[in-house]
Amino acid sequence: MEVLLSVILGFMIIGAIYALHANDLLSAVIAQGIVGYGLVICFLHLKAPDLAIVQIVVETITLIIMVAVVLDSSRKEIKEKPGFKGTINIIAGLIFIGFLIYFFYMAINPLDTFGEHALRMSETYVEQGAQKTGAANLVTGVLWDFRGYDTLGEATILFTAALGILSVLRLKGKK
Amino acid sequence: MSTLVPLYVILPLATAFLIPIFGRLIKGFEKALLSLVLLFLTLLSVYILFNGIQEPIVYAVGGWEPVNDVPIGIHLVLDGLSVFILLITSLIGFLATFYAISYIKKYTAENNFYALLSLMIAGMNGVILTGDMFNLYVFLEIAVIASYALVAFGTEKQELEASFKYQILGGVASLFILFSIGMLYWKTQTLNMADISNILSGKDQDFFLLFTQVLLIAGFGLKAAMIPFHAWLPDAHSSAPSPISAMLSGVLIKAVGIYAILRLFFNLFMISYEISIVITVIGALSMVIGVFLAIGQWDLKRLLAYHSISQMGYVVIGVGMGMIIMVKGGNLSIASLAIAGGLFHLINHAVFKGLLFLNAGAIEYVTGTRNLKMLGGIAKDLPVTTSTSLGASLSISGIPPFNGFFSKLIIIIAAIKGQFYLLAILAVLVSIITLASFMKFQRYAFFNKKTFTRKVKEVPFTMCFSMIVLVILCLALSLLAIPGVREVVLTPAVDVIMRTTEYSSSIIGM
Amino acid sequence: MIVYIMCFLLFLVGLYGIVTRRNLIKIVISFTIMEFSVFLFLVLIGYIEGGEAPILTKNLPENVNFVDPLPQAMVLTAIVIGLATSAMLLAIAIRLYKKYGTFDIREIKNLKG
Amino acid sequence: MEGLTPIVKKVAQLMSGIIFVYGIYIVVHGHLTPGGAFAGGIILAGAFILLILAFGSEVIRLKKEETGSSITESLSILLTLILAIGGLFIGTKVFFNNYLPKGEVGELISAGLIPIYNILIGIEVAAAIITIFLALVIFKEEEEER
Repeated sequence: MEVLLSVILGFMIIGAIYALHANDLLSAVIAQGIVGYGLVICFLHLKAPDLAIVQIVVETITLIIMVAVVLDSSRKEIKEKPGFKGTINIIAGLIFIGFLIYFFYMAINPLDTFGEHALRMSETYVEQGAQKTGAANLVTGVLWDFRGYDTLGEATILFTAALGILSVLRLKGKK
Repeated sequence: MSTLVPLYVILPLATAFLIPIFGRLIKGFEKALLSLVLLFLTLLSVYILFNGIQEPIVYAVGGWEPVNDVPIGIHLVLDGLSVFILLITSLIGFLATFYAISYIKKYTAENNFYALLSLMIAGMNGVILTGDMFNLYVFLEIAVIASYALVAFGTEKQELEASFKYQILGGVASLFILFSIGMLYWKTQTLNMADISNILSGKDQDFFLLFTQVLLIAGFGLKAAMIPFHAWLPDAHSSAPSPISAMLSGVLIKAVGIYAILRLFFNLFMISYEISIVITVIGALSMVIGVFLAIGQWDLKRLLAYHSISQMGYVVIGVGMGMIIMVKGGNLSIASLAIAGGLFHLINHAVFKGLLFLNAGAIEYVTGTRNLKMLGGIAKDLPVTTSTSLGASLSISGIPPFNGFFSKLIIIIAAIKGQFYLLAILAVLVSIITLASFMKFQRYAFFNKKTFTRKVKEVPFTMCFSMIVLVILCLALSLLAIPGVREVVLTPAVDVIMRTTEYSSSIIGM
Repeated sequence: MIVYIMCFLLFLVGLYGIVTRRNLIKIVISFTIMEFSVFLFLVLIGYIEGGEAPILTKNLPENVNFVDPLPQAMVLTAIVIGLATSAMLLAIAIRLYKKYGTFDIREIKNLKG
Repeated sequence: MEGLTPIVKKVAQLMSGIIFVYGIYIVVHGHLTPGGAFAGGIILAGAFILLILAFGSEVIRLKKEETGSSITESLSILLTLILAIGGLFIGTKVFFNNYLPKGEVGELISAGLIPIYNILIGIEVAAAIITIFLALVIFKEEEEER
């Protein structure tokens, strides 16, 4: 299982790097789709069907909006010539990324490895979840009953985003 | 008492949801409703504060009792520290809303403004009250997304660009926080803060904790606009409408930034020597660099924004010194003095920085410009604005009768007692430079000889009312220095911090 | 262990994109890539070898252990937060494009004057 | 905004009905099968967006629809909050308490308040995404006119 996920993650990383370096904005947005739909496949393999559905639909809506934005503009990105200064940046970036990954590896080494995950708080969610909330889908049981306050906050975020976009996109801001 | 705890979040949320429906039908509905709600919340927090809080009130949302003493639901925790910060948010929130009643007439879509403001306050109250890590992230996002939209409310070029930069940096900080929540969940398999601190209290300071703490400092440091992460603050605060910059500078960076750092690094993690050094150094850097950046500014709001960074530096060195003394096991009375000084400066800064931004808004409302070079000689025509901004400038630069002096004095005394002589010297130096910078502001804005081109008349009543109330608070808060009054307001908050991690075992006991 | 490191690598690619890219849309894209890597990291933590999806269907064997539902609930909330944030970012990016005529940060900086 | 060719219009007409019914199924069966308020809500919004893209319409009608969806959005999340506050007065007197009877696990009417929350928040999410999409479309239309 871990090998399969690593392969998909490899493709996602390649897609991400292409998305950053693509000259045409439209192909950058499509490359971002690789990462999004790759995530859907990972969710399916990690036994998370709820997330797979939400991720597919959210990724489609984001792609629709992004393509609409990009098609409306000049699709060429202004390329600066990667002179000497560019290579210095890339080398410095790689060294920095190498250090961070080493620190991350040092941090997660003592923790339990992939697949062995002890339950503590979600022990009751799994055992008594159905009986306490009555929902067959445990994730919905956790979302709406054990942590319903979170999900109210979550719906408020969409409400805030809708209001925010309405107020940002109005034509005349000041009288 | 405990059934009142969720009101802090329910009422602003209910206002936000009612406004789009009734805002169009009843004229002025949203202004009255939000002001009343915030006034009620201010009185509620004053009542709870003076009623005295010894034991933290734990409110289990959804009524989920812990199963074999593992807490499963989300718990709201109200204790000395959170009531103190809630008082600041609702007080400054009420005054900013009242101020905005006539200020916002310059903008279109007033309903959206009030709905987003009530959502921002609901988010901040949610962050202050929560006892659950992921819930902290969700309500942090509500407060921050509402503030992104409010920064770009005027839809001018500069405001949109400032809001975009603020959103990207804020989003990266939120992802750092979510990443560290994932790491904490991986190690402790639970999201309840008290539970996490119980599990972590046994372990020693291994590399995992250091990595997570660095991520959290980066995340919340950016929300609190500490020095390495302050890039977004001057643009965001100077381009937002003035009542919003008063809320951002006075309250948001405190409730979402400083409060979260205090809660995590005192009550969640074991206080460790490296983290206390990092926090104090960041505080000192912000204090010094903030004021040097502020000297060369000619745009009024950018000057005030840079001063916010340096004043927050005072709060952070106060708290950082307390942490160092506690870690080294030094004299606890000095540590509590330093932390009391930090918290006292927190509320003082909320009051006088809010007032300064409201003054800047009044000047902009009347003259239409924020550039100090073009202002001058409007002291005679704007009596209220001039007097209130004089009071605020004196209190920010620490002149005796005003509250700024007392809180800076406490911090400097604690620094000298705790043998932090460098910090004491820096604090005095920065205070002098702040005085110089605000004298420049006063002279160019009000008392310069060359008069402003056209006749200006005084700002409407609602703006004057808020400014006058704030200047009275600037004087009233200096009473907090007297030990008698301080026992009621500051000491419960300081106790919560001083009791550090065994504070959480008392919550689990609930 | 390798999966977590690759997930963190994706996070760093996104961070690299935000720091170095000049184009607004590229910055929004790298921001969404960073988000995806954090979501994947959270779900990777909750995975249990041989566990079932946390849905109680009719024909389940007796003692089946489920995958941890808590990180899934967290990520479901975080995905919709990600949608809200990217929608806000794109709205402001369109507005900036209409005002400045370009998506490039350097040009916006010197046009700002 | 001008619509697309008649073939696309006909296909969109057929597709959006199916997508709409599928979205309702996902929302209503949220507590039984994977999916729920968020997934179903966005699918409902997708059906509506498909119609707008295919048929297009003038700005005035879009503006009316935008205010309509903004009001639906506030109404449905207000109802959710009222239901959650209802928990303060019924059952164990606590905010967000599931006070309706839980029923039998596999059934459609089973998880107390959860299906009602799912439906209300499904409507709210759909209305929010539609408001966002309409705001973007109206902005582009008005920008062209100027």
